[in-house]
Amino acid sequence: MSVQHYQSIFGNASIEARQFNTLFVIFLAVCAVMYAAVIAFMLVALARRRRGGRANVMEDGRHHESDPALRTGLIGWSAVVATGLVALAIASFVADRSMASTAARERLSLTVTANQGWWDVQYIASDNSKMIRTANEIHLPVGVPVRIYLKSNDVIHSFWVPSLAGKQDLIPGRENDITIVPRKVGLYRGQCAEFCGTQHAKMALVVQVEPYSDFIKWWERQLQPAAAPATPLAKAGYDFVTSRNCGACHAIAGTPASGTVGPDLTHFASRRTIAAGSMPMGEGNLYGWIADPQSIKPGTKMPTIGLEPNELHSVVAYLETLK
Amino acid sequence: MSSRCRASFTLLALTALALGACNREERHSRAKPMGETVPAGVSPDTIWPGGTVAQTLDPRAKIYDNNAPAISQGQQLFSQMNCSGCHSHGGGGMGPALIDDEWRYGGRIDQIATSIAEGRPNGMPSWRSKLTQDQIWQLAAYVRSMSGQPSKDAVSSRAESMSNTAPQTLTPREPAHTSDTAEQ
Amino acid sequence: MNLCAAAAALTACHPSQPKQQFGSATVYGSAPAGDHAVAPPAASPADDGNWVMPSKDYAATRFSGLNQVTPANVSKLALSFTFSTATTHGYEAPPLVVNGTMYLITPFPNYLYALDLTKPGAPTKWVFKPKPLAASQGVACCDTVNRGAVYDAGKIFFNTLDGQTIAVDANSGQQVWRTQLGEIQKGETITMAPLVAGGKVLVGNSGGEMGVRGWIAALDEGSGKLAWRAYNTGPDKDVLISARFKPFYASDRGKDLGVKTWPPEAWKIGGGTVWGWLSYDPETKLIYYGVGNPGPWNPDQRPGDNKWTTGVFARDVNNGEAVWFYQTTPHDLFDHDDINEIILADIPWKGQRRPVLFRPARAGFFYVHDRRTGQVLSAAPYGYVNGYKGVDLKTGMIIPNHDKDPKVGRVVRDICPAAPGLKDWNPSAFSPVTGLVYIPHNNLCMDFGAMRANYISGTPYVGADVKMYAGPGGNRGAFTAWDPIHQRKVWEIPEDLPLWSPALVTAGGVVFYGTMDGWFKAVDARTGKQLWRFKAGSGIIGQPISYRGPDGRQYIAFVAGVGGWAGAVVSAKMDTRDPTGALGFANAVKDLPMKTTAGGMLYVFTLPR
Amino acid sequence: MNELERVKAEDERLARERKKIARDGPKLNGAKLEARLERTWRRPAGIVGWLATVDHKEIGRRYIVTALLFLALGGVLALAMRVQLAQPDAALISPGRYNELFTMHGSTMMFLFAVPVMEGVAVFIIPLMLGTRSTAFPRLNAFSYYMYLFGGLMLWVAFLLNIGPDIGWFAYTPLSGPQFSAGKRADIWAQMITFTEVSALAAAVVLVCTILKTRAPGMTLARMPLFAWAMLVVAVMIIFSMPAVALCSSMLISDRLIGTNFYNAAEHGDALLWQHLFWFFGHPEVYIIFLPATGFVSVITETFCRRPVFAYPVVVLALISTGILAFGLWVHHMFATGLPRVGYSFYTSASMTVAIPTALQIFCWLATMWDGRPRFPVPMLYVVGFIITFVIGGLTGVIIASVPLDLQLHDTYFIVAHFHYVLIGGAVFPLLGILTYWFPKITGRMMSETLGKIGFWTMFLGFQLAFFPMHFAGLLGMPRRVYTYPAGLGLELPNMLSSIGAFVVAAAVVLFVVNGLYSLYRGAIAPPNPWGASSLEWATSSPPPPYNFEHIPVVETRTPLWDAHGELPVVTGLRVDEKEILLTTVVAAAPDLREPVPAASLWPLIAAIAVGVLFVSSIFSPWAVVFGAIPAAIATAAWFWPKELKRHPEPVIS
Repeated sequence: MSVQHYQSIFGNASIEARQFNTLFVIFLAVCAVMYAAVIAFMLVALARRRRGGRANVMEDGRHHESDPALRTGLIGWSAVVATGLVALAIASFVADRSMASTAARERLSLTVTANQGWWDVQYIASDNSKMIRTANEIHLPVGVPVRIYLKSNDVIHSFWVPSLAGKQDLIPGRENDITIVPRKVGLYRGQCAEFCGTQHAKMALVVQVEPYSDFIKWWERQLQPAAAPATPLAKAGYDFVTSRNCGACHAIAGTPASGTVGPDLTHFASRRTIAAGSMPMGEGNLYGWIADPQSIKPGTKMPTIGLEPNELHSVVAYLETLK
Repeated sequence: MSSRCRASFTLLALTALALGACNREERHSRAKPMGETVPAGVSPDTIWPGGTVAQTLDPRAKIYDNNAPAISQGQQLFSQMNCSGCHSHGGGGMGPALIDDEWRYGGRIDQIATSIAEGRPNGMPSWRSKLTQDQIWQLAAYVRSMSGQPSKDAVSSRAESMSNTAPQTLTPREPAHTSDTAEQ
Repeated sequence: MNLCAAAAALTACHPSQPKQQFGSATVYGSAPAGDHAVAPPAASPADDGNWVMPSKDYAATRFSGLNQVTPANVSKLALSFTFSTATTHGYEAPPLVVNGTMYLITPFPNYLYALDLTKPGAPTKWVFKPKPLAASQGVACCDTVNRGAVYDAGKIFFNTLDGQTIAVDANSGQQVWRTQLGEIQKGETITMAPLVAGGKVLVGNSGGEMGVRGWIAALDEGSGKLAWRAYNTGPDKDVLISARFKPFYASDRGKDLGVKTWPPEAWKIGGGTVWGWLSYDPETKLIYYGVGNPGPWNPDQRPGDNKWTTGVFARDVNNGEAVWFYQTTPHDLFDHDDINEIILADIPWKGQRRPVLFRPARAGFFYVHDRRTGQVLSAAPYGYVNGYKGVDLKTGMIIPNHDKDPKVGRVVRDICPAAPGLKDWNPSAFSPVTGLVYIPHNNLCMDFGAMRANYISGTPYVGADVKMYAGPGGNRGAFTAWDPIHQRKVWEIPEDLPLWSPALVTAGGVVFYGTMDGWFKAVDARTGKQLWRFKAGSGIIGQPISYRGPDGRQYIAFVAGVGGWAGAVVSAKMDTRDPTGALGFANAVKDLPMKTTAGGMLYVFTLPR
Repeated sequence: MNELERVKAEDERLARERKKIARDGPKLNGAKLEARLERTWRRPAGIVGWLATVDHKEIGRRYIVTALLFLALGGVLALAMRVQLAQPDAALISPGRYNELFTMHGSTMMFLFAVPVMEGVAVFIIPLMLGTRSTAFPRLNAFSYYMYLFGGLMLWVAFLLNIGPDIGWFAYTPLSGPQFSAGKRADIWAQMITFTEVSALAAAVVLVCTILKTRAPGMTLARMPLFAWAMLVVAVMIIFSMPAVALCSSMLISDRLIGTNFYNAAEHGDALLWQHLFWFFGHPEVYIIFLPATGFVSVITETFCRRPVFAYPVVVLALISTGILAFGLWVHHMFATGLPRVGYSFYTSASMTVAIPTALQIFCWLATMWDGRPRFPVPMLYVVGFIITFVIGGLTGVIIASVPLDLQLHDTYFIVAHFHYVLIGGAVFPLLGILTYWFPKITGRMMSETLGKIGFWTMFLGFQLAFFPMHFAGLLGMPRRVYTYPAGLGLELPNMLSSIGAFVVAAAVVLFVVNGLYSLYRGAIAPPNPWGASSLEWATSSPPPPYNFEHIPVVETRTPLWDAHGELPVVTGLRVDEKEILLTTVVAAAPDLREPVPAASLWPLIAAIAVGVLFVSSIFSPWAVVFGAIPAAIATAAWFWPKELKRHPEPVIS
């Protein structure tokens, strides 16, 4: 997968995206032809007087009849434009219907709930105890139709992973959904596409499309509660995270921290990004983020807590164990 | 030119309206944590052995009191940190009412912040280790707004939820109480 | 004050409130003639004139066998003595009377008073002050109440708000043992009255609104040591589910349903507390108890059936093993805890006598179960219900009304019954004489706005905005005499305010109950005709009792002290301008502060010589 | 004499005078007429006169100048945003400030520049084009301008005082609602809407009545200049669309101030209600901006091809059908909101259908060029630039009318590119052309052709550089309204190019302003009809006198100045000692009535101030609506106070 298709609408990574591409090419072709026709007409129109053609002007206040060819042209032009538009409308309608038809075949469903600045992700399972919760990162098995239910906890957001599908809004008080059939393994980035407040720009997510077996492995891994901290440093971090500020907003399965205000952190370190796609996961970025989130993502709901250096070391050490 | 005259006249009028706006609308994005110093004046008491002690208002009050974004953040924290579970939307329940004009531990913003940070003995938990000072003061600003203390222009009329109390933007402002008096 | 007056005036002229005569009975039929329900003799021995446990007997009848007071003479009842408990919070407990001594357990700070009934004016013998932690008041969801103490074998057992169970010598007032069971750090309190059965003191926790994990524990009666503890959520070994567990319905069978019917980890903070009433069948050595609501109220956060919440357990009293379970409302939507009283009875059923349970459930249905298996024999609504469509007797499942399903971010209106249910904790009384169950209950509907709840231990975990108001008819409460065999009302008294006091019925044929504006009422057990009433100094939510005094006369006693969930607007000095106060109850009782004030006074009546 | 006789005598005297009025008084002509008309129509002296004027030319000029100032301000904001976006992960502007910038940019451009400038041009030129001396309701016209000015000032003063709105020009609820927009920022925005909608409605009423009732005799609807047609359609569209936004912004204020639940989903309000109402206004708004520009294009094309616009009836029908179709498209802004999918198809079809009238208009202009003899002074260059640019915007519009495509492209930089192609290419280019074209009529001097040509090319190339790469930014996944973007998505190059282009566009605007200022003082003196155009505005001097025309012309063809051999036929018999205009019938423009024109008055200004105070203070208290209505009512009553009939025994006519 090429880098520039990471978030491009030409990523072509799902059946829907492929249909989009085909339709886009059709539209582009028709439009290009029309544009060429208009520009050619104009250039000729502007140029022909230079070559000394007879102009139908009103120099002496006398009316000339319009060129009859132009009247025919007008009728022809309207016919061409109307036909072109009807063709495009039909193409669009057909593509739309065929995208909608996949919705009936979903085999996996998950709920994405948007919050100002981040995405809450919950996978639905018929066995409720197999449901998993994560944030800002979605894993999808390749070739499996998946339905994503879209809800919002605060304002209107829009779920958009360009390489996989068009956008769909998440509107408080309403429930929308979108169905995707991923067809190419890869990593795709998406971003909130409806202005949602101060940190609209840094409200991203990544989607990992992977083979079914990997997906199941990932799911099982996600079901595991967080392991107990092994090192003394991580233990100190664990104590801080569960007894101080962090647990009031974040949940880590298997620990007393069960907050639902912020992203679930149970497998935080296994994710690819920090702060809803703001930065790649890594020790340095983690230090920066925990120490001073407000200067990395000004206006984020994550407060600058002001950890002492030893606290910061231990918290980062613990968070890194949350694979 | 007269158009400039007119413009500056309008400007003056609007400035007068908006003077309060400067702090009211300022978005404080706190990159650095606030200090935890609690100044000497936050006691809710009104009697001191050996004569009156001059109460000084915590300087942070000026940043948070009447500041619309702070009150709004506080409103969000009030429900996220489960304050509403005990105090409802100010009517009370497990905890005392907050929209009334009785303040067991003082109704000044710094006194409220102290109540939140330190807790109170009959069931109010201490939030000092769960919330940053910034958040505590945002909450205090909101709690104070519930009883109609700050300007109507800094509060919001309702939340996007079931309607509850009469809109703060319309309720009459309550007068300051004895315990509120401090050198502003 | 003006505001309150205005609020009261507003309620009074509310258009949906017709000008009907509250307090007088409508008769729908007559008590069943011939063969009717009786209490099982083992669980309901003949009355000895004492009142040793809140429910009167193991069958939970709240029936007094004394018959001096009759419909004919009840109007002559006169005040014998009074006693101030020095508390002003909701007083839900009954006085206990054991051999000439009366025991009173107050709300927080849970003082235990012993009054000497043999002396004029009943002077205080001793006071026991358990000194519970003050902070426990901050985690008690619905006022700092205590639902009673229990006497057995020379000891008084009671629970404190901060989660202790204490045994006190009934004569000396000296502590025998105390055991810490609940952790207020997690939001656990204990408000229930213990039950002593089979040498065990049975105690359960409160805190279903605080994200606790519900349990019931059995302490050794003599030593206070923990004998067993059964959780109501989580894996089978925690729930004490073993091979003996034979639920009647298939939906309750399976391994580790207490985990599998929850999202991961959610069962750990999923409620299912035991804060109501226990019954005990000495023949089978089974205890029966109801389990509280799952947490949080917002059902979106706990997809699944949420076993074993909002249901009834039958357990072996000796080792706690579960014998059967019935879930009244799987995946509870409206805080319909199932902790209400469970009355043991033997009834004629299709030609033979059957040992059954009566359960006027919070969800609005009067359940009759076979108490050996948990099978639902009948379930009919005893008031207005639109939150459910009925109960399917084949599957035993309640039929949901999906129009009323809560949705996050959208208020669902007009759900009946409201969160306190058609009837809350305040127990009914069952008279084997008339065969009727006397149900003091509410008639409240609600608007329910679900939202995401955040879990922070020791803080509320609710996730809903609620507003309650009077149901159809405009009466917020009703006192219903229910024929449990034919599943119909015999008579009903509409009451203006929600009914929050338990009922007492006597062999003399008189039923007693109190209202939140302070009226203590005596009505005819057969017709509901009001015979006598007395205005107490505070609203009544306490259990009335009847005992034979040392002088051989029949006494009637109760404590007036408004509070509890319904009366918190008064006892917690709430501001009723916020309709969502007290989890939405404030809206339903906006006028209460003008109708009563807080108090805590014992009143004892008897007939003049 | 007793009382009775005195009354009787007075009655008789009045009766005699009334008879005299019915007779023609002295006739004036030539210099005497000009002097007398000048005396009647000129504005009163001094600052009071300046403030009280109801001369449509002055009001139009003020409208245009004010709108151009707001254009400049909006442009500065755009530059600030482009500086921030030039590089990935830049931190020059905080996100909160950036949100204010794009909100102010969009709101300023849409509400304070694009619509008002079109109204301003129309207010200036329409009476001249129609051969009359004044607009209908000139005081309402003045009021309209003042409301616009106050609304704009309120928004910008608030912005400078750090109470600028930060909710986007579309202000979606619930983000703009009471919970998520603390303080008064959103209220400022909503009240700015109220100001501009009152202003636009007033201007629309003025224009509709002016166009339908004050045309020169003989100018039937079928002979009306295409710009007048365009403005007629636009004014009617304003009247139908503005109430929708008035409604939704008032409901927003009401939600925010008194806690109503119109947009509170929890209490069974609906966040989408806002979007429906807003776009029911917002989409026609685009055509309200674009249709006047098509009028400009028709005017310029006709003049510089020296041929009447080809297929005049087709163009008129295209204008009308666009005006109607524009009201059936609003849902195509809401394809991602999850409304029923099949219903969307209707809006796709409607959105594509609206391309047909536009395509026909384009054909007609090109046919006019084909059939005429085009010359290429600056205005015509802008028309060529318009066609090249706008058609791209129109075609991308067809692309995003398709639901599946829009779901990808919606709210990306592709859309930003699309509507800038439509609005700058489709409206600003023709506007710059028409301002160059009418500059001599407005100021009496010609704009510099050289500077104009340099300006055009700078503008044209700068525009393409700034906005063409945005298509690619959008396709590469860049959403709108982001204050920054990460490196590595391929967005660096298009954004850098756009930022450079933005500064080139800014340079072009500066050039245009420099040209304008230079020409205002140093430009060649303009003759009455410097371009040899056909319509009536060129039949009077440049700039026109306060009374516009010495005599009201009579129109016999669609291109009167080309068809009049020597002098235009005129109407006589209008009073010159009083302001008076001739009303004609709606369709045939047959002389109908002589209508007195209100004198200059301070009351429109005072009424605007009173209403402005009401609007601004109702941000803070609902009681302002009650108490603020009192001065507004007083001012309006004074404004409409019945005038004493002046009884000149001898009316003076021309």
